[in-house]
Amino acid sequence: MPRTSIPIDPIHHLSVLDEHGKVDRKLLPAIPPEKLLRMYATMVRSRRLEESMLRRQRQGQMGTFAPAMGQEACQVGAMAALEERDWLVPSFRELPAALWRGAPMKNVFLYAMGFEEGSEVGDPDRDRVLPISIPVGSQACHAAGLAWASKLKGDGAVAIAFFGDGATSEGAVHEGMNFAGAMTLPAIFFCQNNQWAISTPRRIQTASATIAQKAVAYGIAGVQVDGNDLFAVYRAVSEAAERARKGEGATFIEAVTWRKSVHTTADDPRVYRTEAEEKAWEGKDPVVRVRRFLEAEGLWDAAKEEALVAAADREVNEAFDAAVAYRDGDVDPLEIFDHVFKTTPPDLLRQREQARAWIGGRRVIIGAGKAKTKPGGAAAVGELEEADDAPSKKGGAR
Amino acid sequence: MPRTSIPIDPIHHLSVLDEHGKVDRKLLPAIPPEKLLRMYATMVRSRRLEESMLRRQRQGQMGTFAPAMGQEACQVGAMAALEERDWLVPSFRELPAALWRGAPMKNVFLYAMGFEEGSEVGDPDRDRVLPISIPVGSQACHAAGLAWASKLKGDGAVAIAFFGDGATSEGAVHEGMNFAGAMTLPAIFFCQNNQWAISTPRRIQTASATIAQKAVAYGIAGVQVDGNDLFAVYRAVSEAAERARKGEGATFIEAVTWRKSVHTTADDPRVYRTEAEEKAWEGKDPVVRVRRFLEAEGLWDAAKEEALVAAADREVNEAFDAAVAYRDGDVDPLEIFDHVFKTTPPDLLRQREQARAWIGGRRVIIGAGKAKTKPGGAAAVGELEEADDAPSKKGGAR
Amino acid sequence: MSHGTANPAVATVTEPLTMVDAINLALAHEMAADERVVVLGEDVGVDGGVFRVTKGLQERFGKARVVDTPLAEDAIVGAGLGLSLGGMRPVCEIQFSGFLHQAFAQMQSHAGRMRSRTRGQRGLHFVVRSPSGGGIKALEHHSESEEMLYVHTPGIKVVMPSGPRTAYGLLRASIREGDPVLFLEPKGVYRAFREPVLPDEVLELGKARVVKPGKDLTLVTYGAMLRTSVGAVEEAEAKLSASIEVIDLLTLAPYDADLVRASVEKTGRCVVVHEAVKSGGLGAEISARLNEECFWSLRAPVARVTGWDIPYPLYAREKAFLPDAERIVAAIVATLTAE
Amino acid sequence: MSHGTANPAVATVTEPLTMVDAINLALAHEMAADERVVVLGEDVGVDGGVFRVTKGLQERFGKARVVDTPLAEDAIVGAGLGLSLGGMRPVCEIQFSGFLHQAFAQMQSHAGRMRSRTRGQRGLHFVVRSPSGGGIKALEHHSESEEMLYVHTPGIKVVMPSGPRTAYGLLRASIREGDPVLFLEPKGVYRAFREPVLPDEVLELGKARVVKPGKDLTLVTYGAMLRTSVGAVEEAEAKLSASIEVIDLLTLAPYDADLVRASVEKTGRCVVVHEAVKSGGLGAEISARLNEECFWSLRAPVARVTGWDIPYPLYAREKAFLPDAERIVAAIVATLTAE
Ligand SMILES: Cc1ncc(C[n+]2csc(CCOP(=O)(O)OP(=O)(O)O)c2C)c(N)n1
Ligand SMILES: Cc1ncc(C[n+]2csc(CCOP(=O)(O)OP(=O)(O)O)c2C)c(N)n1
Ligand SMILES: [Mg+2]
Ligand SMILES: [Mg+2]
Repeated sequence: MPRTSIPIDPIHHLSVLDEHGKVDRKLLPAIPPEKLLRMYATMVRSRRLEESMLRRQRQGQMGTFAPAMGQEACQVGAMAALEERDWLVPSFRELPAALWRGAPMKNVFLYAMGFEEGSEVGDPDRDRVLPISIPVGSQACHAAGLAWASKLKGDGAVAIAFFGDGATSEGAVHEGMNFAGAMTLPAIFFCQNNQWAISTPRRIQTASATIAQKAVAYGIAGVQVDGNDLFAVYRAVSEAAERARKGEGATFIEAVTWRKSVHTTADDPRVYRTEAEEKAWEGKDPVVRVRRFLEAEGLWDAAKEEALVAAADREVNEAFDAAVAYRDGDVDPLEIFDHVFKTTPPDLLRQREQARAWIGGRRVIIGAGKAKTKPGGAAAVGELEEADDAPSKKGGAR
Repeated sequence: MPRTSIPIDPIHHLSVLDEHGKVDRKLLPAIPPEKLLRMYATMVRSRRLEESMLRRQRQGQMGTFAPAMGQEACQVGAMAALEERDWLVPSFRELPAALWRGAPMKNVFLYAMGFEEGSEVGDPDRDRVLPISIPVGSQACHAAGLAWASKLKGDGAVAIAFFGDGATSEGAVHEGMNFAGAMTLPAIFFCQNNQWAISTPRRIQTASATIAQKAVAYGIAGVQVDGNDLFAVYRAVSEAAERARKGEGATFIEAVTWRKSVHTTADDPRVYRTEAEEKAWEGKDPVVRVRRFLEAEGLWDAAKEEALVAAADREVNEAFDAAVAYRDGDVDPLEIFDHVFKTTPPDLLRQREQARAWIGGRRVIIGAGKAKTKPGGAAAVGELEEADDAPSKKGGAR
Repeated sequence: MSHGTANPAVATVTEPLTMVDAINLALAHEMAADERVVVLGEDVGVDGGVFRVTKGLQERFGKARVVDTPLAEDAIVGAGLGLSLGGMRPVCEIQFSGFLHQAFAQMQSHAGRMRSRTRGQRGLHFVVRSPSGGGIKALEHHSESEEMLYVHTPGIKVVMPSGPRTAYGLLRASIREGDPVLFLEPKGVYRAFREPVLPDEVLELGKARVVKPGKDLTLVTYGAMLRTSVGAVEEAEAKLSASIEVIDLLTLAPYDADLVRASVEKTGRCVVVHEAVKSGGLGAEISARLNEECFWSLRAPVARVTGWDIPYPLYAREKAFLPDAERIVAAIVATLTAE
Repeated sequence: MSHGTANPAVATVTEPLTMVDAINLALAHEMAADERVVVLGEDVGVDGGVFRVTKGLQERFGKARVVDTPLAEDAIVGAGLGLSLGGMRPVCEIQFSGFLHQAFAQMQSHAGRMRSRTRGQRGLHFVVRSPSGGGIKALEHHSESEEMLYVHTPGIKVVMPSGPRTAYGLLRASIREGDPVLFLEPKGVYRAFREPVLPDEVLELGKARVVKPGKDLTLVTYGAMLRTSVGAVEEAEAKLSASIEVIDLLTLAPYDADLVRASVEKTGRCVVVHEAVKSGGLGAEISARLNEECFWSLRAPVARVTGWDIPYPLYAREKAFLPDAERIVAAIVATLTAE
């Protein structure tokens, strides 16, 4: 047997509901209509919230953020397939997932306005959600550890980590997935391959034909799904969770999707993306696809849509106003000293006193009392200017 | 096509000369006898040198080191398949590879005696060898960069990185291999899977059935070879180099082998390895296997063997004496200030003067003038004691 | 010991132990007391760690709680953080502190920030143990002193014992602390001497101790350099008939600036000794703080005896790098005689 | 500028440029002058970098020399080292200095050690550029000042310009240096003001400059804090009719200790200003060095105005973290009036 082939476990591709509304009934997961409608509502609420945030960011009412538009099916599909006890480990583009888990929109705005308050959850023991983690690739190891804790405690919980196509190039993602494989941990690594890492196309990240096949390196299950297909995602994650809970270990899921909007509000995709690409993806919007399905099933109509959108917009506006009221209220700028250690050491208390003396009566919270529509806020000198100084300066939503 | 399989490029296993001397003539690489004898001689020289080093380390004549015994076919096979212009990027167990590239044994001893002098090459431009790099996994990115430089310069050179099974768990190895894949670089990643990372067995490193299949993650060629089979290694590396030089990119090679001796002299494998395992591998010694082949081909006999061993031992002894003479000679302890920057900055010059004043006439070179056979040297309090305080304290060679 | 213990009524002491054994005992005691404590790292299980610090723990507490991991430091620390967030109390071993660089992003961007990022909602019971420092004829990267990388990282506590007893008491405290602790073990004295430990002694982090009182000069040090310094102080005192106060910091971040200041206000002179390179070392911070806080009490410049600002050499030349008694005595003499 | 230039006969100046454009120009000039210079990093190509520092370079010098890499910092730095060893002159961009942590092992264990490891045989032409510092309302991890991690790492030079002209001259020097250079760009002043640059000016690393002479106090700073400090100094001078010397360090490792000492020997008083957290910051080193080298000239404690010892907060509270003119003036006043 001098030159032989090594057998390799197959990597599957999964799709259930295509862009023309064609559905594979055999694979369609059995989701109660009530839950399905909540899933759809979450997708719409997220979309409306982000549209509002893009506007408000351009008006200088909040800082930069990374919109998830186009990736709602990935996140809502995945989270809906899991349980409350399961851990959500997000990156920085996981608004739909957070909303599914009950994050108040006020917190979303607070975070975007630069307040740690936005990362708070209701009950840190019950709300199994980690805060936004911006270092690309950092999520995999944290999820492996959470999954490991759950395995040690035997509580049946699964941990899901979200990250992007770009993140798969990071060593930390490799280490986390390999760890989870080697230790048979109940973890799900969910890669939203949205085709771009800022301006870097998927093709530049890796020579592997699919991202899903990276699972082969870790001896874990690997699946590629249509990430704009709510049901394919739901099914893949359900199956992964089942495997995990049965003690069969981790799964790596590549969800093929597309970042509809900017990388962050500081980015201008027109520099690096073609119109042809935008055209090609336009027809695949995951929200529209679910709506069509719901309508075909007789679960949805124009009036319901209108009511949903109106309610979402109301929720968004109320949340924004509440966040502004918080920001403009009696916020302690020196609270930053209070959450560094369990008990603040004497030296930090002294630094806090120095800071208090120096600030005196000055107002140092950034944005506080800011006119709601000051234009070009974030573009002023000394503020975040990742964007070009070209005409399309603020790289608005596309 | 709702649930389909993703096609994956095959990973091959290669073996040419088995442990019973059976050879696959179709795959046997055409190596001129002279070169083949030089390859065998390098394997034997390495083995004799390391045996001597193990003895001398236990006698306190030098510091710890990581023997390559059992892995000679991997390294000599790989290096012999490459050219002088190709870059060697070693880890810390690559003595046979270094000897193939002409490293003087004196330098090997100097390094083990704690002298940077041991890392020197004759001509840094011509001798395309990097120094020993101890941080596990650090080699892959360096090799990717060297391969990239060669691609930019168009000089047709290939870079080969050596690392172990344990190293494949490190993020840095992932990043380097993915980089090389994404950029189609002329690099060869050569993993000596010697079954152990110190006390950690291969099975704990990763759940993947083979290490070779990790190539699938990077879209590069992947091969598993019998690492105790000089010819299989030679062929795999030749093919990889050919691909690289043709501009077809990188290859990942898993050479399945076995660490015959200790991890380093501070280690005691009896703590974690079974006799059964030792028995199973004993018959597969790569040096013996080549000798048998050479004898069968009529290229070798007992007299030649005796002469080779005697010459090797002479070389070893002369090198050791030369290293001792160097150590006991007029070595400047403060030279450590001179190679930090291209030009030593004023501040470091001042520190050097302080150091000179403080050392005065004291002799501070460790080991200088040491009795050649002081026993148990490295086990004295305050010296390196990775080993147990159990009976087999110094974890000698097995 | 001048500092308090959690249980002042400590009665029993062990037979004299090496630091390696004292740490092993502290781990065993914490694991026995709290089943959330798990030990993870490269070779910590069957092998008991390359220095045998975790020897026997896997046999006693099982493979689920003493875990040989893949060779991946970012994952050891990162998964450790996940374990902690999931309610466990991980004690991660990094085989040598020079390989904690591979996990630096986890330490800096996550361990040190999780509490502030969540506005106090997610604190961490989280310890990373790692051997640190030189003097053992080791290979490259196995002798450096990297404490400042973490002292300069907000949100992390950095602890370094100087002997078996402090190692025991500080490790127990670190595991209970509820803040991320980097516990650096001065491997130069892993087996250098034995000392009984007090099996219920849990020392308070952030407190230094006066090892030896004195009036004329304050010597501040930590880790393996304590032993070297104490020897040097004896020599210097004999030579100069001076009385030198020796402070063992034990916690490096946040360090006990109050104790140091009080001592120097009394003595007016200070020498700081550490193995780490000089520029940006802890000696710089101590000197700057003394300058700020008791400038008018200083009767001589604060002297630093440290590693040089160069990479730690291979071992043949390590004596030229590391502070030793000769250098410390010279600095004491210069500081005592400065006018 | 008080410090020398490589070409003292510099005649032409450009029109006023922002720092972003000055860096871009320096890259273009070095790339044109030496085809071994290659630029690599995340989004440096088509996008021209997230701050547009490398804008237009790929168009001009081609895809082989301006390379969008995979998202992998360890590989960017590690492959950069390989490129350098292979005879190229890489300029690696790390998108934000907080993500250089992911490559910390490469910086500490390889960049800083390759020359000493090979006993001088393998020097490195090697530059890592990265935006650093705060004040731009950025996301978490995008505002920290991490220079000390590298200042404390032997074998690496650390450079931080304060404006367009120094950025231009120092980057050109860094690319030619032949030692590993971490070139930190104070993004708070990336576009804050414009200045002409001298297209042949190659500044010498290791040299600070006196931005403004003075007799009563020495203010030492670098990067974006220079601008804040100069404003504060004007205020303080007006208030106190004192004369303050302002030193811009430019190179942080090895820093120009001689210039600082000479100035403080003259003025007797010193304030150091930086954004980085206080404990173990460069202010500590400068204070300690002054203490060692000109203790008897000091007429007041060396004051530090720095970030606090806490994680950099999200942006709503960043003004509470960063030094500003008010704090600097307060420190100047206190130092001038200390008795
Ligand atoms: C370690 C690290 N490097 C760089 C960055 C800057 N950065 C933020 S997002 C991003 C691209 C991420 O791409 P991908 O993983 O595909 O996720 P996506 O943004 O598409 O959701 C980069 C480079 C970062 N946050 N962390
Ligand atoms: C980053 C890093 N972590 C840990 C170590 C300590 N260490 C040295 S060798 C080794 C095991 C390496 O195993 P493997 O990669 O299989 O190579 P082998 O020793 O078998 O040749 C370890 C853990 C190191 N040198 N570098
Ligand atoms: Mg992406
Ligand atoms: Mg191995």
